[in-house]
Amino acid sequence: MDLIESPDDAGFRRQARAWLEENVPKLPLPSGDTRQGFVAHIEWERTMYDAGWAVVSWPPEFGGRGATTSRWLIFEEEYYRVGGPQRVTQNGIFLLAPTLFEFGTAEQQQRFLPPMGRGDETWCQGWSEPNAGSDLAAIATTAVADQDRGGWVVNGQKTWTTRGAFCDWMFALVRTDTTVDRPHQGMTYLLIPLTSDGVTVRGFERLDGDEGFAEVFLEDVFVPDDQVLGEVNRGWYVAMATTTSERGLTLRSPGRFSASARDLVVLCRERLAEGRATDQDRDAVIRAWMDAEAYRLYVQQTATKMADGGDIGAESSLNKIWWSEMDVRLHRAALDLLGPEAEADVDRWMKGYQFALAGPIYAGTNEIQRNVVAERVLGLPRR
Amino acid sequence: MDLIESPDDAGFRRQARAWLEENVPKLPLPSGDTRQGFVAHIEWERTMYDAGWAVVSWPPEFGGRGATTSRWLIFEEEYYRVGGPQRVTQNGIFLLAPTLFEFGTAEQQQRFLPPMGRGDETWCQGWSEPNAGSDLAAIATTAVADQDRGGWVVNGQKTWTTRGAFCDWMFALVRTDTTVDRPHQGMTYLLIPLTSDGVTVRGFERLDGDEGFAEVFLEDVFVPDDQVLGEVNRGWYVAMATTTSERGLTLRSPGRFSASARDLVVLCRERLAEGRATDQDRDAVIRAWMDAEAYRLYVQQTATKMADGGDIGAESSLNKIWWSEMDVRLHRAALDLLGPEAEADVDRWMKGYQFALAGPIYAGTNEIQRNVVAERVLGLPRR
Amino acid sequence: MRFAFTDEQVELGAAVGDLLANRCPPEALRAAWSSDDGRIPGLWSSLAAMGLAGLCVPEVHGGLGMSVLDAALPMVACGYAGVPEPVVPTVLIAPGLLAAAGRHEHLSPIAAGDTTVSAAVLDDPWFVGADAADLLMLVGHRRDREMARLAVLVDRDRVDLEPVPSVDGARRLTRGVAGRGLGDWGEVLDAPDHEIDRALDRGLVGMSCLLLGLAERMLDLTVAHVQDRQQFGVPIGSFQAIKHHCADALLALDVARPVVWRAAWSLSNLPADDPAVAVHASMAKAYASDAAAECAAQALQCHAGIGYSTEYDLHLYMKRVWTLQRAWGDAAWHRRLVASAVIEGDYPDHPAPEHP
Amino acid sequence: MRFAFTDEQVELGAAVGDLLANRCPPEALRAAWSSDDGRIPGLWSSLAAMGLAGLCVPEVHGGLGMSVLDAALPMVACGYAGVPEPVVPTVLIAPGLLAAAGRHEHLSPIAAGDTTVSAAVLDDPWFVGADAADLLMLVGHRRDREMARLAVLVDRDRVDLEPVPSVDGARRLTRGVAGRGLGDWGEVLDAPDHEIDRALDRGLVGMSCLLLGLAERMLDLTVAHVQDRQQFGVPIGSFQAIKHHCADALLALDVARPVVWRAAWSLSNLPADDPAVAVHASMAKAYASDAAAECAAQALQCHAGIGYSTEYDLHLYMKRVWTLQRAWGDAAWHRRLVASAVIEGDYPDHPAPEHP
Repeated sequence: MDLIESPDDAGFRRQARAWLEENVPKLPLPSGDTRQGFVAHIEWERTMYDAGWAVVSWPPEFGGRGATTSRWLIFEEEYYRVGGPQRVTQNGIFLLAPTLFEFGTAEQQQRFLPPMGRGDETWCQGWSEPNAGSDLAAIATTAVADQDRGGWVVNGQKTWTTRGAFCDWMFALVRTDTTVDRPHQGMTYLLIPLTSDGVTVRGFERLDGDEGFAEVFLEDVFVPDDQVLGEVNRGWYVAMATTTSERGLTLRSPGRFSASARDLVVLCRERLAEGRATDQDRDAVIRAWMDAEAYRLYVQQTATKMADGGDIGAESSLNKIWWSEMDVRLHRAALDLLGPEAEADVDRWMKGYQFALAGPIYAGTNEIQRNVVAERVLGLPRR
Repeated sequence: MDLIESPDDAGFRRQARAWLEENVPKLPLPSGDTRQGFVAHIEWERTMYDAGWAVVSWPPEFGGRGATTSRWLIFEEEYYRVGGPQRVTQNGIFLLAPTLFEFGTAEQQQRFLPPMGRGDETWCQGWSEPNAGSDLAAIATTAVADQDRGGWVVNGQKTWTTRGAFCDWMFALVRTDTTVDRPHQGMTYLLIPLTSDGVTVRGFERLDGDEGFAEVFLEDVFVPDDQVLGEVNRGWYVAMATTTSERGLTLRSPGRFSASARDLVVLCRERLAEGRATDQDRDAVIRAWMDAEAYRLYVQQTATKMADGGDIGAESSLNKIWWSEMDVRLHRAALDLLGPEAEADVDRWMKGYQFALAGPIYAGTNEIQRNVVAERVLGLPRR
Repeated sequence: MRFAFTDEQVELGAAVGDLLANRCPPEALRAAWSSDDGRIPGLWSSLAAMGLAGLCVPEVHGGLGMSVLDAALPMVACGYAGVPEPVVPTVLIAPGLLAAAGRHEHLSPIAAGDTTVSAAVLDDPWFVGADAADLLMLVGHRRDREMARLAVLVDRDRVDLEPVPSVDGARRLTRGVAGRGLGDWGEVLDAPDHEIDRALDRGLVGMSCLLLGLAERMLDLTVAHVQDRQQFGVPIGSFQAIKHHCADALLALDVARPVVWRAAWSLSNLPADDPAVAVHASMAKAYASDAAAECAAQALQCHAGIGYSTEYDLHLYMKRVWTLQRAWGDAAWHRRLVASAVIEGDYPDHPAPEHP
Repeated sequence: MRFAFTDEQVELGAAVGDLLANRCPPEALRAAWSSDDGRIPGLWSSLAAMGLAGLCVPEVHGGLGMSVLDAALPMVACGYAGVPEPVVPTVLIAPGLLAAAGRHEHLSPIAAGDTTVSAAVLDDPWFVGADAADLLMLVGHRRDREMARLAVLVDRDRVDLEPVPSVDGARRLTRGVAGRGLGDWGEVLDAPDHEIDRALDRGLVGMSCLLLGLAERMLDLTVAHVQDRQQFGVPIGSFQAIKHHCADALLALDVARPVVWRAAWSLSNLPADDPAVAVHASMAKAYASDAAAECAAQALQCHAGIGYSTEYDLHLYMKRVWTLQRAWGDAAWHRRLVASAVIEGDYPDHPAPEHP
């Protein structure tokens, strides 16, 4: 065990810090979940990509720095420490990209990764459907082979598609074989341009009022064969790789929570100085700070395990339960500190609270995650 | 709504208070869950019965005062206010007696109620079996008709029988028809003397080390017909009346918790005076006090509903969840106040904590109760 | 001892509920979010016409002369509908306080529905709906009940009101900026401390009723949703985790109700200077805040993605809860008040005939 | 950066675990409850023979000269087995402190297993197993870390030790009654403040490891039970409520582990006067206490009636948790220490290369 950063890692941290402190926009950008803010955020992504900081964990040939998980965690810490903007490219670079690296052809990687990293092509995730939320295997959007044209014809509807109204592409799970015995079989992972004929996108509001969600209607949309990721009818298994990243490390690195916890401590100090925080507030604040710190340590342990060739697997569900519920507690502590003023803090803590409330829901509700932990980690019977 | 006691009720309270203050043993009796303590408690029950205070809600002809639920609640408040001893006759007078009043023949009532009230005959509940805990319908103890002798021959085993090693009689649920379609059918409610041939009782320790539990082995035990309570094969429905009392009011009246909460406040005051309680301790204490007070109000509302001819029904499950989990929180607050000294407070708060921990388990685990609330109060599908 | 509402009280609550089901459905509430004043056109007159505005105004001034207890179920109905009107200040806080201060001239207009009141109460940093209100009041003091009480009839000419956003689009907040002392804001009402205390307590109980109603609404939405929504081939309400979430929400709500009713009863029946009343009111606000927060949390989690959009109705009620649960003292704040009375003060530590 | 134990560390923990599985099974622990001294005959010599007693004693004094980090997994194994021996004072607290005070003469006997230590630490109102121990120490101060530190080698002739009951039958408590000042109890050790602080922190980390082991044991018992126990025709572990209870227990345990490892690492690798070490140790005790309490609560509820008897093994471990979770500062107490460092103090508020 060695918890002090190696000189090389420390150098990487300093380098990242220097660049970020220099380049991160001084004023907060408008919300990336609005049309206007999305554009501003994409510009920031380009700046990062061109300087080699957008996708540090990718190989250099695709614009990254080949950073290990440990280094990526360092970058994330530094990024959120200086208040770096929300990553609107996140679903592409953190969810699709790992799958492309694992299952994509060399041509697909060349075609899709650089513009994704640079924000020139933006991606949303097309998994959930009106009747397939927790029960993802109930996906009903179909793709039928069109051998004449060498591709697939897609029909159906996706929903809760984050930033779908602003994105160029969607990676989607669709049903290509309806005759299978088990619902997880017979699905295929497709890369679909949202500019295709037959695609209609309707943005709708999330809880905080931003147009951060979309419904995507697909009517006879043609998708060529070279936009199938992985094997036909094996889409579920291809997608699971992404799911593990999503629940596990890449969606919510500790750096984000460390930064929020620090902001909470600052808020608490202000309120204490004004005599407006109680011992109970103070305890809620330090709990949140400690929880963020515990999560950081937990993830470092996971990073070592992965570096040793281990696999996160079902433990990613524990990870997801922890960060999502911690984030709710952290923001609730802030609102309680603000007391009656919380309702008006709409751009900071109240917005953050609403965002945090999504955590126990998306990427598989925490009820499902607890089932997964009990069944796959502890071995309890599935019934 | 009228929350002030009527002059008559206030008079009843004063009368009860006067008698209790005069008669409640000044020194605590040894635990009623030990053989020696049980005897001491029975003596106390006799004293109460002879003065007409043991079973205030029973009709005068059986030694009671015909008290309404409201008055019974007043008596309970006064009883615990002066630190009245644990009621070791409880399973008889509060669980069996209501069933006897509802389903018993006049002969059975005459035969069983007075000695039960006076503690001359003590009763334990014979429901749970090694393989029938939460799943009470899995009861496997059988009773086979013996028409020659005019009764039933019982074989099987009961367990977790509270104070079974000290009691004279057991009221038990046994299977009299094994051919039924639904497991709730075909059971019969029997009154079994533990002195019968073929009965073996083995006491065993509860969590706190007292011999408060027993296993009761039944081998060809003969029970005459006049010791069947209610209809043969309808025992489940007879028993349910008792269950509702148990979960509902009679097992845990608010007075007990009001008294514990008051003791907790006293402990908190002591610790505050010594500078050994924090604001968080104080909050846990006042929460417990308020929760006990909320329970008192909740039960008063129920008492009015019952006085109006209403039925508690499945709401008794809400009641049971509340008092049982409140009692755990209340005792945990005390242990936290005591800090490192908690472990040594074995006769008071640590004993109380261990007793409280049984609350979410017995009379139907709280997991089962929450199912009942969801399904029968809110109407969610049973699946 | 009788712990139940009368048939008349239940009927009055139901009548208000029926009116609001028609006049304040989710669509109307949505419209209020984007209207100028955050209110529903004509709704206040309708409520006044059925007597709500003057419920606690003496009959001699055109009101119904009813008690806080009579007002409890109508207030719950207002909470259930998410009414975006100044019900608590107008119906519960102002009439008694104005009467105690001898300012009877406002009572008839209140009863008639012509005058509505916005009140900044206790630690409120702002007024809600000040622009649309006819009277502005400051009642209480900030953060510390031990300080001198104060009630002020605000003079708009002496205050600058700056708009402040709220997470609840129907709450139009304005922060007042004026001189240093509270008295600088307008006319200090001449009322005894205990009358101001009871006005605050009526406010707390009214707020608690709104919270109960909101909690009930969210629970109803949730129970309907989990019975309807199918996943894995069954209604999600058949999963034990969902059942237990719903049971926990109901438990919190059911326990809070009698605590709130008791406070309403005490305000209506105990002497105005009985210190127990404040304890009962604080308990009401503590339990109602916690119950509504619990129902909001379970409701959102049970609705999952479907509830996480403004296109679904849940957010209208949930966001109201987020505001009210922390207004006029959150649960922890009110528990501290109760603790002062019970642990350090002389609140009776055991039920007695003379003390409900 | 590498956050994992070495193979050697894992093996040492497993070796201690194997020995204890044989020598300290539940039956042996039960026997200890009714034995004279609450200990298991011969167990300490066996542990000493495999090196546990002298794990942190320098090699020159016959020990293994290992670090707190090396001791972590063996301590977890001791917790898992519910070992009723004075492991934490003897293995982790005393050797470093005695060495810092120049009292090397005790080190060889400790390493040899001939001397065991009972220590009253921080807010301990008593000694555990004083009669069976060879050395008695007082370390720390009561309730307030800011007061001067003090370590005392207790002179039995100057102290009356009165027995006190414990809910855990293997813990033999004795309350010491002596003169007014701590110094009256015996010989004050001459060690710098930060050495006493680190001795306390080693104690906290050792205690945290015991709690992790106990938590693990209870969770293992529970998982086995819910897979085995049938109700309603299925294993109760197939019910979602039981699954979620078990998942919550595992979550608490899994999150606590790296927090404890980090503290053990800091004690082994950071300078003895680095103030971060105390923060890490307090975090360890806070998370380990909460995790063990959570596992105890879920374990009992999942076992229901079966666990609610001393005939079943669960209580042996659960009662130990009830004692240790509140000894040497409970979770809330340690959170306050962390808060003082982070909110009011100068603990770095963001990870940096130089600070783990």
